[in-house]
Amino acid sequence: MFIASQLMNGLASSALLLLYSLGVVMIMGHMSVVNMAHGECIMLGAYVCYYLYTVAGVPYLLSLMMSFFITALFGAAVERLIIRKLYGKTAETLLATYALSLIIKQLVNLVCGSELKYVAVPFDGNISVFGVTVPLYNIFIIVITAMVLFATWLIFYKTPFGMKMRAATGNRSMTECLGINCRAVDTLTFAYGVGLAGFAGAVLAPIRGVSPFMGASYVTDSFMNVCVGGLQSLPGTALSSLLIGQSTSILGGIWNEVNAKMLVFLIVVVMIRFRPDGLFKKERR
Amino acid sequence: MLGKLKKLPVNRYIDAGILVFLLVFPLFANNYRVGFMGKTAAYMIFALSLDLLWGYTGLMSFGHAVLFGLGGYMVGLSFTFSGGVPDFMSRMGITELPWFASVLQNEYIASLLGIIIPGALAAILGYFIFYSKVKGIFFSLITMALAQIFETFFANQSAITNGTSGLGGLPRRFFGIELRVKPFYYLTVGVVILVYALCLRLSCSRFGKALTSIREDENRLSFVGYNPAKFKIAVFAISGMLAGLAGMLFVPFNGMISPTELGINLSTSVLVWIAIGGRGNLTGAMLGTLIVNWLQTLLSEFSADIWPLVLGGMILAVIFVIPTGIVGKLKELQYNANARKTLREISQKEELPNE
Amino acid sequence: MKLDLRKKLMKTAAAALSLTMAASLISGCDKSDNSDIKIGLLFSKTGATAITEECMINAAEMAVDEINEAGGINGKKLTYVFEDYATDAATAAEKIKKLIMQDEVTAVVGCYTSASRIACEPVVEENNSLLIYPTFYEGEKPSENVVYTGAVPNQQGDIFIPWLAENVGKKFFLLGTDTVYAQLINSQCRDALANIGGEVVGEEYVPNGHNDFSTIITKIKDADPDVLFVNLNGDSGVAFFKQYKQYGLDANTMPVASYLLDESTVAALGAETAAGHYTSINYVSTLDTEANKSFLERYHEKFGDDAEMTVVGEETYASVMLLAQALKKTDDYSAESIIKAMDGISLDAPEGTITFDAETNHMYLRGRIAKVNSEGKFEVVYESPELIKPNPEA
Amino acid sequence: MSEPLLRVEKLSVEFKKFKALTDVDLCVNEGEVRVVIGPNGAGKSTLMDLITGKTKPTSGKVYFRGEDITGKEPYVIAEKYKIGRKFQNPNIFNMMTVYENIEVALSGYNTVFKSLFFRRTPETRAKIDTVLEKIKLSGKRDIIASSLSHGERQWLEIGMVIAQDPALIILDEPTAGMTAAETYKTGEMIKELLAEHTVIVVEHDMDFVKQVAQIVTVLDQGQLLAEGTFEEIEKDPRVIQVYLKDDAEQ
Repeated sequence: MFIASQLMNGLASSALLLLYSLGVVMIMGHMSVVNMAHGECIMLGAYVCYYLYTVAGVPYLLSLMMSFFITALFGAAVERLIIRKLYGKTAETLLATYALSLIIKQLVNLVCGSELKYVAVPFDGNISVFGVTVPLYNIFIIVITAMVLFATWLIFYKTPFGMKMRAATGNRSMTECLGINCRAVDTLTFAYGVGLAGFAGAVLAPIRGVSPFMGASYVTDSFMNVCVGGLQSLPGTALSSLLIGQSTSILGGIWNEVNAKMLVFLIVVVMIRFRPDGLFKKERR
Repeated sequence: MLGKLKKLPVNRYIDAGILVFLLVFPLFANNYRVGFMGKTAAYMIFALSLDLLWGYTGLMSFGHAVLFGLGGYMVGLSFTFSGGVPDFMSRMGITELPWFASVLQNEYIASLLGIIIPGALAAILGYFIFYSKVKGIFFSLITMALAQIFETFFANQSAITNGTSGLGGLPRRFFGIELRVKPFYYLTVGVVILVYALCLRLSCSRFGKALTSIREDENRLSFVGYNPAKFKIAVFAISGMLAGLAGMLFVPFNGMISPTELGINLSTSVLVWIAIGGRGNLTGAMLGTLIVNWLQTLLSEFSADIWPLVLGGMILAVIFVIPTGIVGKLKELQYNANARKTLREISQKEELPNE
Repeated sequence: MKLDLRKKLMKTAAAALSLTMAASLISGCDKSDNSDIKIGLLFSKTGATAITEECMINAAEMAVDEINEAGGINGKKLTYVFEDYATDAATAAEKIKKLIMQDEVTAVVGCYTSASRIACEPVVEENNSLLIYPTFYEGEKPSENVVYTGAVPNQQGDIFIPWLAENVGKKFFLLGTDTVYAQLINSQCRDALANIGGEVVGEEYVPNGHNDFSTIITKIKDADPDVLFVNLNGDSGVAFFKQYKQYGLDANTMPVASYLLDESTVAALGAETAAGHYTSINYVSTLDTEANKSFLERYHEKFGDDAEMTVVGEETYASVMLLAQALKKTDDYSAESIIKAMDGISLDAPEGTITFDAETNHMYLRGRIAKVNSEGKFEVVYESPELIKPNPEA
Repeated sequence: MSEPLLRVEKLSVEFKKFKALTDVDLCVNEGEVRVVIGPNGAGKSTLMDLITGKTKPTSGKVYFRGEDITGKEPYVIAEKYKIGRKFQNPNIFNMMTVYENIEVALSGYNTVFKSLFFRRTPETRAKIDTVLEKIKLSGKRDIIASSLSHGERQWLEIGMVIAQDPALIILDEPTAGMTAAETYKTGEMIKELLAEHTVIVVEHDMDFVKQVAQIVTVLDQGQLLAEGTFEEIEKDPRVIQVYLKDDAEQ
């Protein structure tokens, strides 16, 4: 019973991890940009959700969608103004996005205040199956993550935009030659990645604290997760989320949270050393 | 003709300026300011150590504070254990010191360990990372994870490290020498000068040239007959030792050490200092540290709220306006002026016989 | 436009840099005006605990204003210098040095986190200055240069644990952030339970900033305790309470008892989630006394109706008042004589009359147990008949 | 005949089932100047990559002075066996000065320890000066490499190879992308080199090949097509066919 509960918990944690890592897959995997402000993008999504859902009384699902679009819009602006000029310069991008994270954090702090914001849990309650209690919101998380994953996969592999995007990451100059507007593709990809982060923030808002500093706890986790998954690969990241989420959950269950977190972290570091291309990536020349 | 280019680069004048500034500073400042400047001087050593790694070799470490903090913790633990079981331990019901305490109680050994352990950790990590051909961004990500692990680890070993509260009440001692603020300040400045001289010597040596070549094109270097991995491990270890030394000098001024001193925040901050000052020329690391830290205290005395905005703005301004940093830009200007002259002279010479 | 901004930033940077250099030269000058008494306030305006400390800053400002309105200290005006330590212990030590050595303040009221206090203590001791620490905390061997106005664990736990065991149940589950504070109060709880025949059915610690409690909650369900004794920092606490409710745990059958459940946490949780849980503390804002009502009225008038008042805010207010009373009694503003002057003062604070304990530099406080009601307000369910003597080294 | 300087035996390499090189044999004697030609994609650069350790072969062996150097790391091949290589696109350290570029390449101080205690002695200075003379960049010794012209960058790289004291020099299209004047200067420079070193040159320019080659090796589609003196190769029908085909396509 305990194990069954832990597996369900692990599944929900995995889904959350995947949800807030998806944006990183887009931005780090496909654009080779390490967005140090990823946590702040999550935070912005959570704030948009707070203002729409708690303050303005907009229905939750609509607030979720709005969080996505508003943060995506913000992402597009950031790409146009800052990231665009820094492609190929890893160090500069890291520093610029770090600067961005400082600025966003402090602006939100000054404008919205530093206190934790209250966001009610939209699907309150739980169901019990054979003695395993599963909160409805956890089920919602799992379902919505699956949907977002599926939607992203569709966009990736089944639409002309996805094809262009994959082409752009594969071979830039070649893609330019084919008459594809790489700049527009870049902007859209970045905006989509940031939008996903904002969406994740809105999903996190009801069950986690919403504050200007909330982003920090998600950044390294999502970077590590995407590294394990193999940077560009959606199924890889999904699998690694499952692996990390479940192992943290089970180790935490039989041991304790502190040690579980550290052990998983160490394993990830060692893994990156031996398979820098990710766990699930085939050997390439 | 060559004389003009061989003139002293502009950054050496700035170095001299910083040095003079550090030396005369206590004559005009109160003890609080001197203590603050001492911390900044320790940070300068730290920044110099990272400049070797990032500025020269192109390895952007996001966990350099781990090495700095380890150095600090070695002396911090040594002082804490020197008086027997510390208060925080006895309150948790611990009556005996851990096994390694007897080693750390010896101040000299602890001080040596403060240099050796960060160096060794860097070397071991380097061995793992550089021989596996982990590339640029992964080095940053692994070191970032390292900072996270160590911060969590030190925060959670509360029975030994007093957790997030850290070790407090640490004296101003360095290798057994206990001094008042100003003398200790001069001791620190002395170490800064030594470290600076060492870094200068390293960067001008063949070793330094090899490091720069690694930054420029690691593969090409291996075709000239160097093993880049060994060089990277060596510079990481040297940089680690210097970072540990910086931590050991920082702690006495700070009076305490806590897990934030080995976390991601400090690691990122020091990268920012170097970026603003200009990387790969030592001067930039020192100047950046000085400017950013001064600005920070000064602005926070007016309004604490605007500092993150100012810092963020400064970073963006540097990246877009002077990507090579303050000192880098100055060097560029000087070089361009001199190069233009030289090239003009060469072309004049070549044209003459043709006419 | 963008370029302008850049230029402006550069100019600001350049101006600030030259200012820096200038400041370093004049910083040796004595700027203080002898007719005023200057104190330092040291709290976080930025950083992780800025949320909690906002109320402390407000309360301190209000106290200073009220003292001056009432004629100051023996005719002298009380002024303050504020410094932000950004929830960082090293910064706290740095800033208190600045307050003492550069601003030459008479005393400093400040610090919220234990880390910041521990960092500041050596500084005040070295400079023989005075720090008044207005936060409930884990207790320690009192420093001769620090006055502690907050509650120590025995002033909370001595009444709390027995009351819970008697009125709620004897099976406890202990959960806390992995800090010395949580470990200490949990061990005190364990001892107290052992004395009254209660039992601990589980004990868990999570890292700082941890926010996924599904595993812990599963363990809790397995252990089936009567009381959850939970002390989680900041947003960890909020995440825990929300997930607690998600998993169908019920405050009626398994309430949470926490020292860290305060008004701002309740606001972030919503009344529905927070209702039914307990805290033990010397002050809650809903305290039904004339002194408190008038205090809150003045506070809300000054900082708006939305401004929360919490125990640390009230303690900060009391700290400044205590300091002012002591300063009135002495002409010598050394730490030693100020503390000596505090001896015998009984202070009419919003929480009622409290007295200074010269033996420990702490305060005798009244213990209270409060429960969150369905409207999200604290209701005092028990009050200790006597002031409880502080025992900081328990 | 005694052991040749470089002996390549049945060297093959595959990338994802694409056979870039199949069973190539090659012998280069001490003091020889060997030219390797072939149409685009014939595997010339791949062969050089295999010799210098940049790529590991799927099968086959590379012997240098009779020692097996197959699959050794590039720095071992460069340092221990003294094989120097100039790449097709000038591959120099852009942000370093001309002088520093040569100094780094200088042989004999390539371990961490030696490099730490390296001092500029009059001998090393003299040696660097000689190299700079040879590549005609003495006047620009303190110029940062990135601001050199394309031709000068090629020369600088040649200079780096010379500074290595190589026993074997591999030159990958040394005159590609140069102006006529630069090509002439380069030709002079290389002729000087040829007189003193064993060299393998990959080249397209037939005039140049005719000028320097003792033996020409022709590669096509990853296989050895022909080998012989320039005159023999010129008349070989297979070679003509390959080159005609190539021309026709262009």
